[in-house]
Amino acid sequence: MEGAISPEFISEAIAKHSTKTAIGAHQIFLGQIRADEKEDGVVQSIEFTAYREMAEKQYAEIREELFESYSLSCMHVYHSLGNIGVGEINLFVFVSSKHRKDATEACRVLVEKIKNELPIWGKEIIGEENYSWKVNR
Amino acid sequence: MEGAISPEFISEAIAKHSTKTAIGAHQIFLGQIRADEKEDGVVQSIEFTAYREMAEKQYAEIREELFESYSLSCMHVYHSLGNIGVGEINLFVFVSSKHRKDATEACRVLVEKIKNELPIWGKEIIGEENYSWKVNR
Amino acid sequence: MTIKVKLFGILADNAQANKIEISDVSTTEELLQKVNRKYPSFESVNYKISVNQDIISNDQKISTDDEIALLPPFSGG
Amino acid sequence: MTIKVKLFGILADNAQANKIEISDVSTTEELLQKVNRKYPSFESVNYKISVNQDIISNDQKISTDDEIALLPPFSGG
Repeated sequence: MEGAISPEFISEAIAKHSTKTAIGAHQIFLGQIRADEKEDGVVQSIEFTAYREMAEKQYAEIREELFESYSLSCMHVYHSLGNIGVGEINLFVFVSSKHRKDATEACRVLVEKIKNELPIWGKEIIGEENYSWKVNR
Repeated sequence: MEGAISPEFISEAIAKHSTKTAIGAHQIFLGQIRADEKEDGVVQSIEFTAYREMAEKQYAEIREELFESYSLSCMHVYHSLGNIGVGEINLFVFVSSKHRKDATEACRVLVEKIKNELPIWGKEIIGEENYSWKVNR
Repeated sequence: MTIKVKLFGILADNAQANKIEISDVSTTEELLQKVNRKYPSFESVNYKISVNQDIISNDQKISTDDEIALLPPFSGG
Repeated sequence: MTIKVKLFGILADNAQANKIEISDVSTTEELLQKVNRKYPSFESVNYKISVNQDIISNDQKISTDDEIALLPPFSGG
């Protein structure tokens, strides 16, 4: 999705699940842009770009794998594209299940896969003129 | 806290962290009341009671342990007391850190400890007249 | 010596009270024996005893100043 | 045969283009050699090549119909 993910978007997503009364556990991961200190200054924002068609295809495969491995009720992933400022949320991962262990473990694996397997790139904007390409650890 | 935890309460809690620009990851766990099928009927709600003073003391110890074991920025826990209906949220665990692994792992351990170590009891209200005391697995 | 004992969960339910008083006891073991005689239904509950908000597993002396509670298995979350 | 190649991240940045064209190549290996000659700065980037949205590690034939892209290390999330 374009732009930062608002807290209201997250609460609406949660509220939509109140009718799903087989769900006992929601595990949510949020990525927030950090004001990291770099050699040339402090990160102001990160500009995300993606190879969208491939990212969607990869995500569909990951989703299928996780539904096979864990007993899950729901899975939603939103990753921001465009320029996201420090303190804003750029990743919202939302996994729900009957018992907590499935949602907790699947959410952990999913976040790992999003970082390692989706063709998305972050360009860290530093000060007014500088930038550096983000490196995932 | 008394009563169910609203999605708006959760989004406000998230929004408050946007000024903490050293945070890169939020891990959130939500417990939602399930409409489980029991012998005598379907669960309508769970009525939670607690030994409050002891729960607060135990939580303070757990919190201290986790801040020692993981590199965390923030930790918040809200557990509902009173009668919480099916589909409503009765537990909100919110752990934040610079890098995701600390928040993710601490959140998992914290939820486990909340379930096993806090003196809180749930009475499952079934149909109009029946109830049974909840058993944690 | 009369000891006030807080009850929670299914124990409060069975006793129909949040607090009971047990007299002529001076240790946790004596207290538990009297409680189980007075409330036979408690024996099937795998409950623990806390003294001043700490769960106790060994016998220990208690006085009227101590905060004593009987705690069924926790089921929060 | 001229192949269109999508560029992303630091590669698009270095080439100042989201898309380049490489002519007279018929396999991924040939393509990569030409690309690295044309854009020496790419060699320091540990990038991968995808054909029709699948990452390829062995040499394979390509045609103008294939969707080819060069992908620097991912850094989403």
